[in-house]
Amino acid sequence: MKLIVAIIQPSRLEAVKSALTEVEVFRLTLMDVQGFGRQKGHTETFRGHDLAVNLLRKVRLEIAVNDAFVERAIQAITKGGRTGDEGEIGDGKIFVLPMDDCIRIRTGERGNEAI
Amino acid sequence: MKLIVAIIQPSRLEAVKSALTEVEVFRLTLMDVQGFGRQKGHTETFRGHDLAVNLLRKVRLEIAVNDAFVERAIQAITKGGRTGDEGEIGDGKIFVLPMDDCIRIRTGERGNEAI
Amino acid sequence: MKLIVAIIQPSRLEAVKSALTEVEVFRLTLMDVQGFGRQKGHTETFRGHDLAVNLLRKVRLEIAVNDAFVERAIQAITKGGRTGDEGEIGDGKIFVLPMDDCIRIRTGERGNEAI
Amino acid sequence: MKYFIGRLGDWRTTSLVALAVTATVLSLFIFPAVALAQDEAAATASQEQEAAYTLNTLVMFLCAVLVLFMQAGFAMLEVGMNAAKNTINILFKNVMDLSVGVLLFFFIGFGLMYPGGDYEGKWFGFGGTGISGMDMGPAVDATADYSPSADFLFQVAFAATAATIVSGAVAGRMHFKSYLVYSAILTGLIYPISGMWKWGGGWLDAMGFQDFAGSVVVHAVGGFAGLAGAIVLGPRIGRFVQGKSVAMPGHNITFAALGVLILWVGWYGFNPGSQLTYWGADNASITTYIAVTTTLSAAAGAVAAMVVGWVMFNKPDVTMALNGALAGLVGITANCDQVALWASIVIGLVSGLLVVVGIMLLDKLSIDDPVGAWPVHGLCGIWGGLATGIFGTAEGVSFGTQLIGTAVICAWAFFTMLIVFAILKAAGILRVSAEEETRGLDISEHGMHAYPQIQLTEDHVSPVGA
Amino acid sequence: MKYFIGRLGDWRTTSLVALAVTATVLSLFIFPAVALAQDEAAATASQEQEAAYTLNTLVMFLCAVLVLFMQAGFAMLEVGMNAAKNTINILFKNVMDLSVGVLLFFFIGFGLMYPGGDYEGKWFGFGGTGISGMDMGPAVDATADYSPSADFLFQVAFAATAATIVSGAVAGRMHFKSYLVYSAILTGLIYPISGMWKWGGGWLDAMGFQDFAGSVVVHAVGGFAGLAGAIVLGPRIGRFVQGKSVAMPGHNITFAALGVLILWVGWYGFNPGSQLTYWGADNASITTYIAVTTTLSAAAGAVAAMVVGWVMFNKPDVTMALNGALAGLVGITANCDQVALWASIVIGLVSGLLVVVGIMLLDKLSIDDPVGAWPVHGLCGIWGGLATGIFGTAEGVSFGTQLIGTAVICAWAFFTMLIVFAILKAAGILRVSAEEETRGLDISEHGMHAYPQIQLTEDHVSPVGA
Amino acid sequence: MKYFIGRLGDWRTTSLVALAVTATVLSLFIFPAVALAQDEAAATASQEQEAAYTLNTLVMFLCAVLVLFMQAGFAMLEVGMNAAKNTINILFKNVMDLSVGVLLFFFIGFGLMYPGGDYEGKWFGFGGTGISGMDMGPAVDATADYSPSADFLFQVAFAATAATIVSGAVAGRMHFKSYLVYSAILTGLIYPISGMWKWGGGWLDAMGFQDFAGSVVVHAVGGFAGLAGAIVLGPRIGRFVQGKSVAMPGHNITFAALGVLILWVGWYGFNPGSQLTYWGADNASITTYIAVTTTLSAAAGAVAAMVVGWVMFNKPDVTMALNGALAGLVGITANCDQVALWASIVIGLVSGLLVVVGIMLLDKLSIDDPVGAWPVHGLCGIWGGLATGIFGTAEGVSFGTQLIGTAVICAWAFFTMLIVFAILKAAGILRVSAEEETRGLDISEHGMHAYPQIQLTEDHVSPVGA
Ligand SMILES: Nc1ncnc2c1ncn2[C@@H]1O[C@H](COP(=O)(O)OP(=O)(O)O)[C@@H](O)[C@H]1O
Ligand SMILES: Nc1ncnc2c1ncn2[C@@H]1O[C@H](COP(=O)(O)OP(=O)(O)O)[C@@H](O)[C@H]1O
Ligand SMILES: Nc1ncnc2c1ncn2[C@@H]1O[C@H](COP(=O)(O)OP(=O)(O)O)[C@@H](O)[C@H]1O
Repeated sequence: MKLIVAIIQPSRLEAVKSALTEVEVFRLTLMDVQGFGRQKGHTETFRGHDLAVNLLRKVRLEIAVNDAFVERAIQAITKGGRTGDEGEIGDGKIFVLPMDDCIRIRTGERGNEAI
Repeated sequence: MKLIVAIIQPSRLEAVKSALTEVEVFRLTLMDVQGFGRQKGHTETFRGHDLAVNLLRKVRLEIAVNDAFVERAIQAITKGGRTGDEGEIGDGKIFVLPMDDCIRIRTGERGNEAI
Repeated sequence: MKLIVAIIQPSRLEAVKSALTEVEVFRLTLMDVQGFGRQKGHTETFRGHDLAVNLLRKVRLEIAVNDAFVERAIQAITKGGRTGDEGEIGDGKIFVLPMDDCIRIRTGERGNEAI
Repeated sequence: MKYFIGRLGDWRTTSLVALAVTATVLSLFIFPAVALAQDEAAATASQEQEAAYTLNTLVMFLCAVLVLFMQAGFAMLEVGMNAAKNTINILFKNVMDLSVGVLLFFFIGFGLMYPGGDYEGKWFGFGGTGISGMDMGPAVDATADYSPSADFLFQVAFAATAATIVSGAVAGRMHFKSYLVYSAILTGLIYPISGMWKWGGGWLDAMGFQDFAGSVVVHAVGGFAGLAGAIVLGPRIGRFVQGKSVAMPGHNITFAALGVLILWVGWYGFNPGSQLTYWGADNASITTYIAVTTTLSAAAGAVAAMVVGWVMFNKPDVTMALNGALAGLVGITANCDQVALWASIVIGLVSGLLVVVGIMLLDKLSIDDPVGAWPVHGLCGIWGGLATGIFGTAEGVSFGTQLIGTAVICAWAFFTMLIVFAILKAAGILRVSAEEETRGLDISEHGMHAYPQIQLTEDHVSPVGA
Repeated sequence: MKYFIGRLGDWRTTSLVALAVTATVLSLFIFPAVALAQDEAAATASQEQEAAYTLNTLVMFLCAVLVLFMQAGFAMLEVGMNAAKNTINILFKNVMDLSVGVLLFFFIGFGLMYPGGDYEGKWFGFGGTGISGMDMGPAVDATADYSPSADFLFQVAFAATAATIVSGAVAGRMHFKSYLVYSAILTGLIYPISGMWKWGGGWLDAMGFQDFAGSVVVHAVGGFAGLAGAIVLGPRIGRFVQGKSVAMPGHNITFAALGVLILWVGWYGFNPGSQLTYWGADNASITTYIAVTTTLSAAAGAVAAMVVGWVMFNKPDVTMALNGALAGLVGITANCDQVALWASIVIGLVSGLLVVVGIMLLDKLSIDDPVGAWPVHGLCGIWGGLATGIFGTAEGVSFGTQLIGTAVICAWAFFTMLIVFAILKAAGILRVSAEEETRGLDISEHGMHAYPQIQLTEDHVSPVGA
Repeated sequence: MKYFIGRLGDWRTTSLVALAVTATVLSLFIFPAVALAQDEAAATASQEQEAAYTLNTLVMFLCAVLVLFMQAGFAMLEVGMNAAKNTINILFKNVMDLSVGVLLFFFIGFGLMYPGGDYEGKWFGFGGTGISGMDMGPAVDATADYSPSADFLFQVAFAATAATIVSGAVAGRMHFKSYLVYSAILTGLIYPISGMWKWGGGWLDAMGFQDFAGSVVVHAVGGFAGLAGAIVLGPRIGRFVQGKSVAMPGHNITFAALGVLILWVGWYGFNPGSQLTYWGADNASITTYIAVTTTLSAAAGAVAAMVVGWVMFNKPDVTMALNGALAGLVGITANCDQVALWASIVIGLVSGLLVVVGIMLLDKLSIDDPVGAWPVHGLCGIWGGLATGIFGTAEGVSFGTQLIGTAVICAWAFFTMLIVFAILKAAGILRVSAEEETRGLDISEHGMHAYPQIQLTEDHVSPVGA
């Protein structure tokens, strides 16, 4: 079992969700985050002051998968997550973490079935 | 050391917190997230348009625990996290991740003591 | 590869970011979270009622690093994250998680180069 | 099948609205004739009368606009003092109080409240649908004090105010369709009937009961109707846990404060406008005197509530001060024309104290009134009625009469609305289900979020000790 | 180099504003002379005339203030009904509609709209820059009905209203500088020219066309200008997906509701104020009669739109009710002085129905009008013009004339603005880039967030079935 | 023990409020007698006098209501331009400026500011507590221009305005109780004393100093009092980092814009209302002329500030335009009755420029004035005073006198308040601790969040280069 953490562009969320659905990954948890990476931020102003906004809005997905699904999920996110054909700086990262166990709260099921 | 990640119903937060306190797990970090799973979303409207809201509000807990506490924490969350007696679809998941180290920023303590 | 998760005081964010930049850790993802730990909450009122606010605002950083960077990143966060000289209760924790893989969405690069 | 009945349920109540529409169509055939008949009757008036008529009419019109603006104030206050998940519902109720209120007061309420001279000293009368003596053309009777339309506008604004007070007391748990039914009954029947007793020249007026601008006739009616609603509905889930009162903070205090400032401003239409005739140095002078007593009482109410709150809760609480200002405004409403300036300050100070006491009293009684409608409008409405008997200087004012009038009107509003709410409850359409309430009325009743782009947290605060 | 041209582009358009400034300086040398010359001319008037002049002037002034307050209403409504990322832009546009509008109407518009008696029955005229017959000192002509300044203030408030209606229809995708150009053209040229046809004594007035307070002259002009803008601009990204209309919910319904309530209140300046002379029992009476028809129509509009929306979408939708109230207000604006009370209710009910139909029609046609400017102001503006022909009782009113006048003015606003927007489009400065639009105009055009401390979510809602 | 002293500290200051209450009780025995004595004195007046009295009184009343509405405008503007964590505190201060201000102006301020004819040309006088010549009954003197109550209401609204201006300048770091002390001193002493110099017939008035509606008497007093507060308090933490000015963006620009639009509308009470007598064609004409100069200046101010900001910062900044509109309003306030229309545009343009310069100047001087109270009210207040000397056409107006009067009043407000703030600082109750400031005054002073359901981010923006 792995926990896949993906940081993506907010504008690619719909595409990533569709791509994941295609490879039969139906469950995930997402949250709004702010990213700091190679992508340049922009400048904001307020009453004549410039403010550098280096933190950019990103969406973070968290997907628990069985080992068999890891590669397809990665492929799906990579496919759906690219801006344009080539992808753009700031399109984000996927982190794959080992996971020891998974429990479904409702039933108490554990392990692979619970995912 | 493990990092327990739990996705629960917002309405069960108080109950989960009480259950954790009973098993002497006092520290945790939580954040608002949105979940996509088996639970059905609902339909919203705006000026005569229907909007499907498939992303449902959940709360995500993150709890670092020593190995001895893993099972009780899981039991506590499972107990406190169920809606009604039987639990309902959408009550969420617990993910158990291995953790290599833990550091308390204030003191620089590491490992089990730091948790 | 490791995924470093750090829970810090919002007021220390700038200092932590500078310290990380000094050790050449330039990329990270952050999110607003609420923490429950040893630090005491405060009491709020509304129309004559007291409300205990035990959940305190924290910022959670998530930093994927190659093994060689783990220690310096921890040092940097510990240094930047302390309130005052001694640190204060509530300054937070760092969790180090093993990471199996990392993928850059734009290029599809994997492993250490992708971080 | 179930679905079909659900739809029917909806229909049974929306048909109420349909009824109003039908009434319109029927009246199509009644009005024009009346209007034409009166066309010729326009009497000629002296130049002074003409000037007085003009000025009275226009100032009353402007005051009515100020009173109508109070709808925005109530909406903001109630929205701000409640959870974000009920925002749409509260806004909708406020808009409909005004809209349904205008139509029902037009068709029924105005005729009930001002049935005309034949019903002097009576308990009940009906002067006909619509606005009698009203015409689109020239003034029907230029020797009158003001135009019937100005009068109607001013009165309908008051009716809508009475209705909208309740909205805050029943927030967060009442079915929208039931609220429409309530609102129609209040503006169409309950308010105009007791209003007639005093302002329509009915029995309370004959008895010598005094209520200048409606501490009792308007505010206490709204406040006690709201209390009835709050009692029959029961508290919101989580509001009282094991007998302990748990705060459910409002989601946007800026809106609440804006609402109070708008209400304060609108009150300058409410109280000074109630002078009704403004022409002549004496009238104009009294009109502005009323504005001053109103201001002093509001200010004193805010200061008193702040101080009392500060002493009791150890921190200055802005929601108390805001309620205190409103309390001062309600308290002075009945007597703003006839108390000395020092008395207006005292009335405000007492109002500010009373509102804090009232809020705590409801907590003790486990009655959940989310915006404090009863402490502000009900309790201080009573105080306004009685204060008239204490500080009033008008001829014939008596504490005894004030006591009777106040008690009777409060009881009328409370018990009739208790019955209305009880019937709605028995019909099973009063309160939403626990699940709907938890999700919020915005989604469960209207399928909409007020702030769809903001992730709102709700459950992260717990009462001390829990 | 590219950067330099970018800067130039900015300059080309901001220079428009510079032009206005230059015009000011030029006029420095024209005005004082005029003013001084008229100083002596002040005629002596009878006491009654004096009283009438005083009262008319002051009431018109107060009504103008109410109409100016509508700017706040439009700002709140439009902000609330759009995404948070375009908030600064919308607020800025509203403030500039008023500010640029005031200056341009002063320099050009007022002279075009009220060119004076010489142009009676004409298509076009210019009475000179500034306000003719206006002076800082005593009344120039006390036998007039009211002061020229009161007149200017009232008229400029109307012009700003017409301009600001468009703001909502083009929200979320138009360059700010292009908007300034549009706004200047509308208040400086388009609105005053067609306005002159009716209110300036032009050919439509001569023909007998009636539009009391501007259902057509103001609202339909704004509504159709907005429609032209919405068409030329095209819909916002994501608004129509594969021909299917996708809702883009407004970010703060509380602001939207506050806006509507402010507009409702402001309308009491708009309609009753348009009586222009209020002195005398007859005038005062009509003024308040207008206030009542206005109120009844607004209320009926809100109720009708709620009911229609409830039936069609199965849930009571507050945005429909809010639009319905506005629709009722627009529909009654042309005829509020001359329809029976029952007719005002019918006009409101039909308006409430029309606005829902209009919103759905635009969706069918894949035209994106974020706040429903056309359904409310355009469609109900037409309805107001025609309803005058149907229910109007004034002498000489005819359905045919109403049809012609309404059609001509709508066409004028639509086609002239279509050309203006097309030119801006051809110049490449009409619409922001897709990337800028996605990030929001606040950041891309103004480099600012309206709510910098709130993390806003935007993309987490999808149309049903997607 | 420490706790006990803490409580005492609270008490020492809240006891100030208690004092006011005591004063009330004392006055109970003074007022009624005075009132009764005057009861009989009501003189008979001619019909024309009667009409004038009526109209003047009622229009002044309506204008006072507009000025009071400005409190809502200030509250929204200041809240919107500050961090969310200080919202409750700002709202509370605004409500208390009004409430405490009303009471103190009633007890002390009004008597100080209008001590009566005996003090003509003087520096100081006291006409007694309360409102002299005021009565709840008929007009005391119908040959007067207007009722004493209308006068009081209008004046107290001005006093509250002066007080509330400071609130924005000291936002985010001042103890609430100290603010109450400040507010009481300003409305009770500082403002009325300098106000008496001009409007109470004091020495500046005798000298020929002109300030029609208070660019200097009201706005500059507020602006310079605010400057004194901002200096003594020092900047908010993080506002100047290593000598570099760091923006701290306001949390809700929609509220700020709403506030400015409300202020704009309220200004129609402030300036035209200051004509005080409106009866007669000449007065009415001037009243509306004032409304037009006010409008033109506001519009020009907004446009100028937008253009200047656009040129300097390369993006159109709405906060500049909003401040520009206010600047134009402040600049025209002193002279709105006596400048030509073109001059009013020039005054507005210069105001719009000045406000931008003023904001940058404070940044250079490392003075932290969160909402720009000094640039808007202080600097443009001076400009208004001087512009009267430049463009004014009234008899006897002189630049020299304007310079003296403006300088003296600004210095008076600045230095007296500097002392007051310094004393509060020495007493250790002026500024909250760094920790309290960082957490926000809402929690540390009031134990409440303004938006408890919203997770707010604060620290995620950094100055360029950092
Ligand atoms: N090492 C990292 N640790 C945590 N988050 C990262 C890391 N690298 C990138 N991210 C996240 O991914 C986002 C995109 O990264 P960026 O460097 O801008 O572009 P790219 O993904 O094309 O390399 C960042 O904004 C950040 O949220
Ligand atoms: N595989 C998964 N990965 C990440 N989050 C998940 C996963 N499965 C479930 N969740 C989270 O748990 C929530 C509840 O899951 P759901 O399938 O609706 O019900 P249940 O927990 O009863 O199976 C989801 O909304 C989502 O936030
Ligand atoms: N075991 C834990 N699991 C998850 N989060 C924790 C844990 N311990 C601490 N935290 C986070 O760190 C924050 C600070 O911890 P706290 O106990 O208050 O102070 P300290 O870090 O000085 O021990 C908490 O608010 C919480 O967000």
